[in-house]
Amino acid sequence: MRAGWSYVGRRALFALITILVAISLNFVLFRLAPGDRTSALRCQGCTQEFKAQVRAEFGLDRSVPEQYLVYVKETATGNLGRSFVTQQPVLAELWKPVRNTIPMVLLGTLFAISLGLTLGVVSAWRRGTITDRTSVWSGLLLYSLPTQWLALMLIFYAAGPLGLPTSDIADPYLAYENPGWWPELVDRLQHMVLPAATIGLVLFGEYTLITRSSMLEALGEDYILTARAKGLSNWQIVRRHALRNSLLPIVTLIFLSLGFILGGAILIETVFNYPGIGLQLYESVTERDYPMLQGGFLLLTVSVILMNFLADLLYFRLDPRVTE
Amino acid sequence: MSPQELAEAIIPATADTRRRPPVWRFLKGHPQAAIGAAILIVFALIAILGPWIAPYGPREQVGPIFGTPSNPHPLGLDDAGIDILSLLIHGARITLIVGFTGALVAVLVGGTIGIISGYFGGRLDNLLMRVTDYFLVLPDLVLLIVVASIWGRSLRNIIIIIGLVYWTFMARLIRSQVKVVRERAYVKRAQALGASHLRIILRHVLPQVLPLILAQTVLMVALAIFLETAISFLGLGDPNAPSWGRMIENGFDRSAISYGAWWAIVPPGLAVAIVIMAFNMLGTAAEDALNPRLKVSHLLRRHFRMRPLPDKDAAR
Amino acid sequence: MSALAVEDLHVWFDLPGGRELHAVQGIDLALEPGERLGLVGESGCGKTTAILAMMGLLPPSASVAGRVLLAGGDILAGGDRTMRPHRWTDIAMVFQGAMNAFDPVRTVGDQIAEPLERAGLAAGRAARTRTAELLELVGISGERQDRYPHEFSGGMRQRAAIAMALACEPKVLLADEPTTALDVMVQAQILELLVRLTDELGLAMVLVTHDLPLVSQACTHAAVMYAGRIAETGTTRELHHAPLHPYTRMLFEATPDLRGTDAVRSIPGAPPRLDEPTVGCPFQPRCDRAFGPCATTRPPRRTTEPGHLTHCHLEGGA
Amino acid sequence: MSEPLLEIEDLVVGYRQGRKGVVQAVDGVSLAVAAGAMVALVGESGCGKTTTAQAAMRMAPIASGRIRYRGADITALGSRALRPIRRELQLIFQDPYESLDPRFRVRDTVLEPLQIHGIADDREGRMRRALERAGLTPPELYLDRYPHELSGGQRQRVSIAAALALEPTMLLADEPVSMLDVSVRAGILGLLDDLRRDGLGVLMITHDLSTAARYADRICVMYLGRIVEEGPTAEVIGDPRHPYTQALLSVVPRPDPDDAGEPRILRGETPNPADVPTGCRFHPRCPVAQDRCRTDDPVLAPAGAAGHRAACPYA
Amino acid sequence: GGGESTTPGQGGGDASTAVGGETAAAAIKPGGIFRLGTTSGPDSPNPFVAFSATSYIFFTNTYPALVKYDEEFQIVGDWAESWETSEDGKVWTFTVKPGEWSDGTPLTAEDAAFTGNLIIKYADGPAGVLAPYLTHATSVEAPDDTTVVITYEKAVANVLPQLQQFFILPQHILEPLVGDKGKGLKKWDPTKGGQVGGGSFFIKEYDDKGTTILERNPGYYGTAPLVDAVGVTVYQNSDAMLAALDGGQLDSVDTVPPTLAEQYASNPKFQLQVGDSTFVYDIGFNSNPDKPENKELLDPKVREALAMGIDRQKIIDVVLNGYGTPAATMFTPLSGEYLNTDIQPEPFDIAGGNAILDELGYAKGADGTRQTPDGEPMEYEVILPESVEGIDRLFEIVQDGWGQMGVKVTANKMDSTAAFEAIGAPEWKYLDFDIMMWDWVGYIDPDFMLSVVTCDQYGSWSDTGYCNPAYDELYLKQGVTLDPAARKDIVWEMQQILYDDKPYIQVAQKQSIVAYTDQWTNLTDPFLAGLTKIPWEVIGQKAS
Ligand SMILES: Nc1ncnc2c1ncn2[C@@H]1O[C@H](COP(=O)(O)OP(=O)(O)OP(=O)(O)O)[C@@H](O)[C@H]1O
Ligand SMILES: Nc1ncnc2c1ncn2[C@@H]1O[C@H](COP(=O)(O)OP(=O)(O)OP(=O)(O)O)[C@@H](O)[C@H]1O
Ligand SMILES: [Mg+2]
Ligand SMILES: [Mg+2]
Repeated sequence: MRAGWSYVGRRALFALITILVAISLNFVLFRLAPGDRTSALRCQGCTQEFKAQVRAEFGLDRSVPEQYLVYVKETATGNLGRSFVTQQPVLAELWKPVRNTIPMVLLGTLFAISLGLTLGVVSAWRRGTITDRTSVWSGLLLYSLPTQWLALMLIFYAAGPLGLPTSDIADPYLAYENPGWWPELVDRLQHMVLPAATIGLVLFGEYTLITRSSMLEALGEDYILTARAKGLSNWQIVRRHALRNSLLPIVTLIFLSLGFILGGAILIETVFNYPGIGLQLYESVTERDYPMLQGGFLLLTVSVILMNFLADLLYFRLDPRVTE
Repeated sequence: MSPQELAEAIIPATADTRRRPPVWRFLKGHPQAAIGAAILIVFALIAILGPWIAPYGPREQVGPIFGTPSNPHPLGLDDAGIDILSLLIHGARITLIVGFTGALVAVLVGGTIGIISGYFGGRLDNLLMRVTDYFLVLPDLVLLIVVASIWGRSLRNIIIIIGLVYWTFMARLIRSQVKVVRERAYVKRAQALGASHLRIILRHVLPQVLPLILAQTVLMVALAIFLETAISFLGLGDPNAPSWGRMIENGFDRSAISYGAWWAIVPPGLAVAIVIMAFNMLGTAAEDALNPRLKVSHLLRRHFRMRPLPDKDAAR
Repeated sequence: MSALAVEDLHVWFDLPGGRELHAVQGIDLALEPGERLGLVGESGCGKTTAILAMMGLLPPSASVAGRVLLAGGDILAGGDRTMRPHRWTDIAMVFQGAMNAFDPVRTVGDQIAEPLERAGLAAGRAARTRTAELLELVGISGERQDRYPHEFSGGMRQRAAIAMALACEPKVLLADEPTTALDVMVQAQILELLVRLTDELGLAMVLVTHDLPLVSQACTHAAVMYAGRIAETGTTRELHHAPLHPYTRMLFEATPDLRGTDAVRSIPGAPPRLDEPTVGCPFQPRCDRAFGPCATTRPPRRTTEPGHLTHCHLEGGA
Repeated sequence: MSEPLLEIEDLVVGYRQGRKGVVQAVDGVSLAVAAGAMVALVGESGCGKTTTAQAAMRMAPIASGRIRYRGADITALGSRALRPIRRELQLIFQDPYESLDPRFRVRDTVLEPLQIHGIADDREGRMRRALERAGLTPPELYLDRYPHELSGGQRQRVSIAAALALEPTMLLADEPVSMLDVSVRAGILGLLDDLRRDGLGVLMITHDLSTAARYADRICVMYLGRIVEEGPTAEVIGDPRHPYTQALLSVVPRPDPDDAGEPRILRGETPNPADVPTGCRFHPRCPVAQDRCRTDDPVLAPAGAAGHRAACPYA
Repeated sequence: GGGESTTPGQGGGDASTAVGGETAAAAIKPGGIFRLGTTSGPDSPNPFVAFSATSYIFFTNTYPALVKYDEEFQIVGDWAESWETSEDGKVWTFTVKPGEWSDGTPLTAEDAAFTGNLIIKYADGPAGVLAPYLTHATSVEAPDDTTVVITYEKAVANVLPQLQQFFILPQHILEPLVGDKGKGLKKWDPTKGGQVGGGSFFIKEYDDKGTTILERNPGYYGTAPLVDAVGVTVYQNSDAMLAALDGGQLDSVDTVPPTLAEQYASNPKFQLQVGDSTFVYDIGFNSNPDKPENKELLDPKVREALAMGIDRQKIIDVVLNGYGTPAATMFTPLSGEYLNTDIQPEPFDIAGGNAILDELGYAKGADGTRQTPDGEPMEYEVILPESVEGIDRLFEIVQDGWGQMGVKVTANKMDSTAAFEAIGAPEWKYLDFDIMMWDWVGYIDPDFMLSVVTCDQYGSWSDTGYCNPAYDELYLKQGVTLDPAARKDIVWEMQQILYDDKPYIQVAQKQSIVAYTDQWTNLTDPFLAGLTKIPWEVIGQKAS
């Protein structure tokens, strides 16, 4: 298992290096942004002197390398600066929306994974049958729907009949009435259903298609033929051999997409008025809130990198061949 | 026999189809791709002929705000009283142009980098892949919003952004393919003959990866259109170009939902979905066709059939 | 009674465009317990297809006619359903590329024990013990059963594949080119192993290969296939010393011998296409002794000695 | 024997493998091929045969040693200076299915070397002559075919024709027939034999001793990056000195079932060049190994008849 | 800048007319929570940081102010019971009512003095946002607990309108946080650990993306609100908000999109109020005479011609669905007598505009685009800020009209920050841009809007680069003219100057449309304007 740990170590190191690179490139990216960075101070009535003072306060009057050093040091200690808009620490300001987004995204992804994987497997197994064709077409269709449009359609045609709320994360006044945790949880979940369903449906299409083709690849392998020769039943073959092998590429995909969904939730959050990280970043862009943006970028890239790392770890668990 | 071998073993026996152009053969063998191609041709025609076949202009107010679908306006009117059907027809052009050129940028950039990286390998490869990694971990939609709002929103910028977001996928994919092709004996043979890198790339490597690049381009166009609608929806689209994405945005922004004006949102979304789906149908079919590993399945519900023995005399 | 007999086996594959490929065109084979039969022939002549048909493992695009008799009973007639209970317990197989015959994500032992559990022969600890025994039998330490396939070398994997095939003590073993892609030395090891095992266990074995000398050394009997048909069957001795079919003779002539001095000659031309019907003898265009009827009449089946038969118009040997 | 065309001297080739360092795929190989001669290089898989040939073509990283062509040292030539050499030195690959570009017609494949070397005059004629020499007559029948429309033997002939188009003087054939059916092997080997009779030097790599015995003048037996025995064919086959050669010969299957012999099957796996044993590299599998074999690394020394050498003190 | 929806004190409805539903007065049931939806969220609970109208609504309801507007937009006392002015108009003395902060601490004049002096001290720094409300003030003193004395350096015309947004902050909370050079002010989070309010409410829970709940302040100096609490929920889009209103999760929404107004008007479950606002769409021209290119646009005649190419009625019909009025100056009827009613919008007259341009010598080229005498085509880029609702449609209509006159414009859409930057570029010298479209949301008092076009607003509020010393002189004069009638004349004159020079072409006033459910009553107009104080003492749920 020594080889294994060195693998994990190497992946961890790699993740770490990528994070460092991301930190640096984030700095560069935002330094490339044109315009007066203090314009985001939303202080159009302020005097130039005051703007200069603020620039000094944010360290913007120093040389770029100096700024970089300060930035790296601060980032390392978890200080991502203060939002230009609210003047509050970025990390805290980011955490609020992230906290809202994560459960919604998880719910949607879980839905997509469980359904997409099942359908993909069944579809590959029953290749060429009606079941297969139906799921391929529905997968293709869902995969092709513009996210925001699907969300709008859900509002149009599903929210009403199902009696589901179409915006926000919770009934704003429920907490005020203090009804206890159960109704609050139910309420939260109800608010999560539509956005999560949108994510779920979009991903579901993708997952179905990918699971299917990955499964088909596995089913074409010689060991499947061997397993058949050994007299195993189809179900045994799928369960014991095909599934695990076809899961390998899917795992990476799922983990990678988790990170992206977090950022990609913007569209869904916009439609459903869901105060999550996507919406927050979008707002920060229009407000030119560079500290927030830089922090948000870092958060997202780091989460993608970490997800990647997790995928590597899982891969390591699932695939004995991975040792170097 | 491995699936590849099997596939190859079968080809010579069926080689008489070889004279027909491969595209035609491919479409014939894959109804999914054929349907996709047919849809795309229809939309391409619409895009080309748009100004002539649209009943009204893209700016022409022909009735009340959110006029309901009726005889002269089968898809109703939008938030400025403009005929939705006409808008759809006019928008096809922009949407398709953005899709194609965006994908083209991605393919050109990603393809070049992928080929260079995969073919030469070594340090250059390492360096290029690290850069790709960074772009790969950047959440694309967020990157795009930042760039769009910083650079300003014009069609050209949107196209560049799409290229910027998607070139990494392309680069990765092509690179891995080129790495495989590079090890092929016929490439080695050309090297042994003293052929220049350029010649090898152009004559041997590129033609080999081209079908895959094409299949990916098709899928990339779908992604690009997808992204265009997303950008537009977030209000970052080019205000001078009436794309389908902007139609959805307009409807959404101007409260078509609350108005109950489904016709302002459903048709453009459907149009996008159909076009994307057509591209996806074509692209995934091509991708599958190019993947020999999908040709064989050892586990199927159906099994071989029994049939009576052939008539011995007839066989003689 | 033969351990395994094949009677008039035909296999067709559907080709795109509604055409058909007649891969196996009526072969007969019979195999006594303990007998090793070499199945030789050029690439694409239908060897693999034939033994896949015996295992009932053909893809859905295939259709089959004929009988596969296992200890006298036809196991082919009912398709996959009647086949499955016999697989591995009565008739087992070593695949062409043993490299890929193992699932990369499960331990070797696991995969050897799998059919044991399926057939209810052993489970849990008993299965592990049996797996260890089997591995020892093919010369691999039993402790290695917890290893993954990629941790085995090519030769070891091939031996493990043989161990796997023996798991349920089958009566018939089908080995599809078990040594191609292996080194000469490893090939010798594997052959020796197979010979020993068939002798010890009284197994009947079909050994598919295109290497004639291999068959000469490892098998008692041989069947030479050409274009989906049997050209000649007999003991290896008969085939070498008194071939009845020119194809057999020419194959031997094309094979260089380490110490031999005879000229080595290739067989001109190429095998016929199997997706078109053949008229007459399929070997006729390449045959150096073709004459009148060869081009028009399908050669009859002829027997000189018991068990030595051929499909050839020539009488009195090639 | 005439002047050697190709000489390989003390060749060492190392491949970088992961972080662990360098694998010495070839570790001190010397051999020479003269015009009109065929030298066979035999050995187990992974022993470095291909690497040797590729190094001779300057396609593998040479760590040390010399490659001489017609007496000129080409070990360090730049790619421009190598071009004329590459015209004369041609490589034929093992796998005829892989070594032809599936998108090239036969014509293009055979013309390509001429284009690369900028030979403009009489291209058409050269191409036809090459095809005819490779036994593809009449050439018209093949010119416009794609590889998938050819049989395996024909494909291999096309790649030989492509090699002949430049009218080389030396052929390196890396297992040219191992992927082919027995029925066509003899044809290809016969072709190579004819070519060398025409004055070409041929270095043939094979793992089939019967083939080597039948066609080569000299046989070099390689084991784990080294040549362990070398000599005229009749000598090596008839009087093998190295225990490895002896074992190898003993396991060659014979077509005659009655001519079985006593196979001396070596135990153990194919050796791994990443893990070379100390002393004689063959000792862990050697049936006659003594204590000193564990420590002393034997060198090729004359054994038996003239020109026959073996790297074993007990030879 | 380019002041838009985020300007302090967004104009709300007034003089509104209730449309539809029944208006009969009913018995009121006290208590309960009033739930309001808005599409523009607060940006900060900290008055030293905040700009957004919603934040200002919170401040008016949670911080004491000396005076307020009543329903007729007349200034009346709020915390101040009475006040008097010194002869020279420089010293204002207010007598304030006793009250308590929501944490029980007494609210005294000391708090006012502390807040006032803090703002004055840091006016050029962290308190810059609040400084306009004490312009020209030199000190605020508290001779005793109920007396606030504000001293100005000169007589100021609009002291009271400014003071209605001078929010008094809790000294006992803020004083320890001020820090060196006032650095602590901007970092202050008043809601951390619970906000301390001194108005009718205090912020119980604050969520700038969700719901903020204001709870009744028991120590309020005025008449206690009838409701227990007020909730304000932020929505990213009006559809979500209206769905909540329809679904009964809200009692009221602050803006109904014009496209939907009719639906609510005809629904008996809702009350709809439509009224004038201070929101005016405008088209701004770069008026900096130094701009290097496209100088023809500096010519007021050209601008006049362009103004004639604007189909204001179509804009009102399409963009506002009829809920707007044509505008010709920066003021709306909300500004009362200060609106110069002599100025009328230019007629929509393509031919007339063409005639002017022809006359000026800008002949049409081959492609129909006019050219300047130098041969430059009249093609311009128009800066469009993204956040302005309906701006795309507005632009399209203007583009069509101008297109017919041979003037070609393309949109360059940006987020508002970028747009404002682009207008000032480079470095607030106003050299690059040609035309922009935006809106202004002013106050009832004309001072601020008039100031926007003065010379010293370069780099600050100016979004046209307009600078006219004569105008500036008038501006200073109106600021110290205490006689309303005299001041009105000056303001009218200033509007005429702007109309003649046309740094802006005002297009239309966007009316405010407010909806609430029929369950509520006494939501007398204008109950939502950040400009005025909401009469919570009468607003309540119908008893039945
Ligand atoms: N699934 C299939 N569909 C169509 N044709 C097939 C299929 N499998 C095999 N064939 C064809 O059937 C014929 C016999 O193939 P088979 O694999 O049995 O030959 P083989 O004798 O085993 O050859 P090799 O020595 O190369 O393994 C070949 O012509 C092959 O192309
Ligand atoms: N490009 C390469 N990079 C790293 N190692 C290599 C490379 N090519 C060959 N090797 C290693 O060098 C050793 C010798 O390889 P080579 O291909 O020369 O053997 P060979 O004798 O030709 O074997 P075979 O009979 O299998 O063709 C092998 O262990 C192989 O793994
Ligand atoms: Mg086979
Ligand atoms: Mg080799």
